Amino acid sequence: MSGNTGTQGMSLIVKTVTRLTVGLVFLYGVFIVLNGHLSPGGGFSGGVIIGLAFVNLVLAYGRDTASKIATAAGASMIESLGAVMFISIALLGLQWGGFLQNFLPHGTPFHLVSAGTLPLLNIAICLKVGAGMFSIFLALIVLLKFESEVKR
Amino acid sequence: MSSYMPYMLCFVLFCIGIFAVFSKKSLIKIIVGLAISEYAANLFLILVGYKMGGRAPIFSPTETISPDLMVDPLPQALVLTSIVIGLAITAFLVAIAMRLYEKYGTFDVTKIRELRG
Amino acid sequence: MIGPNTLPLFVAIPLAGAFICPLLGKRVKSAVDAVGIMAVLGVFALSIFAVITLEGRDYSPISVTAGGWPAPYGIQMVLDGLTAFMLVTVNFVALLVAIYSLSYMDRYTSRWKYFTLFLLMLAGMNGVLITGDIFNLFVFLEIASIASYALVAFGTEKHELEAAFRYAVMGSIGSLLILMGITLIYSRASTLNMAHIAQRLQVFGMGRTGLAALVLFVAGFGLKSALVPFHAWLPDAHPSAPAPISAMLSGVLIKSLGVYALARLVFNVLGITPHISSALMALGALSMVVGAILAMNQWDLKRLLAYSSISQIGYIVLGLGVGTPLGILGGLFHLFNHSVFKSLLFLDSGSIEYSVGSRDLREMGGLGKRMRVTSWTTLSASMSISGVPPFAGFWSKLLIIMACIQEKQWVYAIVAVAISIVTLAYFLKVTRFAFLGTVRDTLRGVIEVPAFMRIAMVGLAMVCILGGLLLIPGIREAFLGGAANALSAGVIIPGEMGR
Amino acid sequence: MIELYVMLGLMIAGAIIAIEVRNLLSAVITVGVIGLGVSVVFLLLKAPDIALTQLVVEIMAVIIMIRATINTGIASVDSGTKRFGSFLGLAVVVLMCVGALPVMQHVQRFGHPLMLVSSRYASGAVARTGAVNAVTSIVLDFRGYDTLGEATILFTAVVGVVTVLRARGRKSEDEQVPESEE
Repeated sequence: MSGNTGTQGMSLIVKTVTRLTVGLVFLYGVFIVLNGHLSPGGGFSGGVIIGLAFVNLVLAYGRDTASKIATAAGASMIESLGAVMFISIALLGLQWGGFLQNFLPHGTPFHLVSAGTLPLLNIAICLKVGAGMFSIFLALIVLLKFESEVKR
Repeated sequence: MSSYMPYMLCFVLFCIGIFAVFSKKSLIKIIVGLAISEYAANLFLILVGYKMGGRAPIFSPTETISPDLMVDPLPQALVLTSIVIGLAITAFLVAIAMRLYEKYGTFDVTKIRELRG
Repeated sequence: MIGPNTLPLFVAIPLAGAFICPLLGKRVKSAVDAVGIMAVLGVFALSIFAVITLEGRDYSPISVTAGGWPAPYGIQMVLDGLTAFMLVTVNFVALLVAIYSLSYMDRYTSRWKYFTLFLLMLAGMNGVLITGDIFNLFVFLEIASIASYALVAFGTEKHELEAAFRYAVMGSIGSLLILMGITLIYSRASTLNMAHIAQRLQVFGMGRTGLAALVLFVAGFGLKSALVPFHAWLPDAHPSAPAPISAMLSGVLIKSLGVYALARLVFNVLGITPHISSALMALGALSMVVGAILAMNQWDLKRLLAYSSISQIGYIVLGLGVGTPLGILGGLFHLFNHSVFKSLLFLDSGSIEYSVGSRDLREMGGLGKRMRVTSWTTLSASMSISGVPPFAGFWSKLLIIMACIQEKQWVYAIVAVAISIVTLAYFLKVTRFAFLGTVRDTLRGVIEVPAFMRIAMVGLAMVCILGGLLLIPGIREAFLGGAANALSAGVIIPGEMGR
Repeated sequence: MIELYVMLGLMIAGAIIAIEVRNLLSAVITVGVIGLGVSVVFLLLKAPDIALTQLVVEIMAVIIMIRATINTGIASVDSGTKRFGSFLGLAVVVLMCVGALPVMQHVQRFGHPLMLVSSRYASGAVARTGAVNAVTSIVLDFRGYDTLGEATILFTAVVGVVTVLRARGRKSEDEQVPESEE
């Protein structure tokens, strides 16, 4: 934040660097989530990385320009989508046994599509954690706008 | 001697965090103290699960690792959960600290209590 | 009716409600009320069925593991006598408080956030009650705590934010102590399932790690249930919360997160020893005395009720600390009674604040004629809490005092009787200043509270008056007896919980 | 494991600095450094999953904490210590250390965990859940119910933060009836 009301975001250098890197950060987050059951990482860390990609966007470009891409309503929608996805996979498990039964076939180890419902649960957790982080950050930013009105 | 030294150092970190929470006036310092003791509690959980000369609990396609060489995976699963709990608590406390600053104009707990009347 | 697979519904129904509320909340206002009430009603009906089913199979526990893995590897959910008893208490009070807040929360903005957090707190409490795994207990304890921190700060006024901050800091220190205790237990027993921990600690003995874990649990859960050395947060947090929330906090939250979890770990997992029971009795008596003394000279009605909560929690811990089946029965019965009449008293203070606008006893007077329902319900609750014979509170305090006498604990018995008289004194003060006396001119226009609030208050008052019937031999085995046996059965054997 | 002790020593020094430094912003940055130290120690203890999660979550925590300190107009300087508070804090810390010393010797020897239950997690992970990463198989399959609780905690924190940060808690007298939603 360059200390002023922060709507225009940071200096030009930061903006160009962000423009180049935010796609890579997002891609890295998606990689971590999808390979959660093969390599370290998983829904939690991948989700936070994706959340940080959006936070990076908001910090660099300021809240107004970034809100074309990522709005608070969109974030809470994705979060509810992640929650519903997790709960439905859990309740679907009731059909084949326990509450959170892993009912899909396990596939062959070391392959991307293996370990039954684990990748799907990873994706659900990623949506929830990433969108949750981002909406906490947006809620804190909104207060800044509110505060500047209070000061004037 | 070295059989419990890491536990003691981790416990000292926990005590520093708790001391800060009790003794500091500024809200931000209280949040900092709480974050430190959360890091120490998570670290203590992982220290309990470490096996000397063990391997990370992930199988690799190239070489076959025997499972009993692996470090204890259960505390790692628990710490994954308690790290995010720590973040949730920190985010909530920061939100309240900012609202208190906006209402009282200071981060100082003692001034806030006097103004409350 | 309650099969193993319906056990997760105790958590799934409030969670589903909590996830639906934000989706509906912005568009359809009345839908949020419907979802909230439906979810709490569903869980309350389920808990009634739980007691009936358990009574049918004479209290052998029903258990299920999430994910279908056998007990020590998956997380086990268990329904035994004590769990069913706590579920009925928690969900009954939650239902009536939800009905009360339908009209009380018109004074606050963003209603759907209130009902989302309310359902999340309920899901956390139900999760703590049915789990058989200590780390899972920590996770659901954290859900209920974070939701209650946010609800205390719901009105975003100056004093509420400051009280919520202190409550959140003290609460998370308690959670950290509990987490350290769980780590020590895991390093000793290397499993997280409560039944298997109990079995391993019997075989390997508690050792210093087990004792340290017990001390950490007493400190952590003591912080959550506001026992005296750790009570600093309660007198600020409860009065500044909205009335239905302080009713939930004082009524059920400090009991299910604090006293229930402590009793479950001390009696069923770590095993009660004379040292532990004398320590618990000392803590209970200390809380009783300090709570009552501090409550004497309070003029703010809700602060007086908050201090009296600390004192009554002392009764419960004293009852459980005695350790004999009679003491445990008295402690649990007082826990049920206290949930009912303390939440009723907080709802009454909310109604007075709703129509009179102030909580200070000196500014009230003569409300008896104006607010008929509120005054009668407050009277019945005050009589019940101070142990006046026909009311429920008398029987539970009597059981605790008899248990103390049986165990030759003369000091604690005398203290219990004395504190009961002090409680009667400061509740007479409340009735005299609030309801008797001449109506002040400023209070001419005072009217009774809306219908929903009256229904909730009358519902709780009925249980205050008829609570004594629970002790009749016919009904006692069904409800209280099952819970007391579950605790006094001592350390649980995996086989018995594993079915 | 000498590097473990070096890291722990540095983190304790960092913790003391974070507590005593005057400027709030540098206190928050020092906590960020300690978080990185914790992440490195997790790597040393063979927990890559947790190191990655700790690193990323700690960056988020530092961003949030910095957010609270920079926009306060006055130079955000620490406001000292409470006299009674530091006495109470010292008493609690001394009590805990006196209690902890005899206990820590009896905790399971460092580096030799009793892996009664989790030995089956490690060996059974591939066979039973198909996941190669034992930690993910525990988090999502063996103990998936915990992760459901975990996702709910984050959801509670989001609703809690949004509730605390809304502009007006109570409705003013005049607009009782219309539901003013912001």
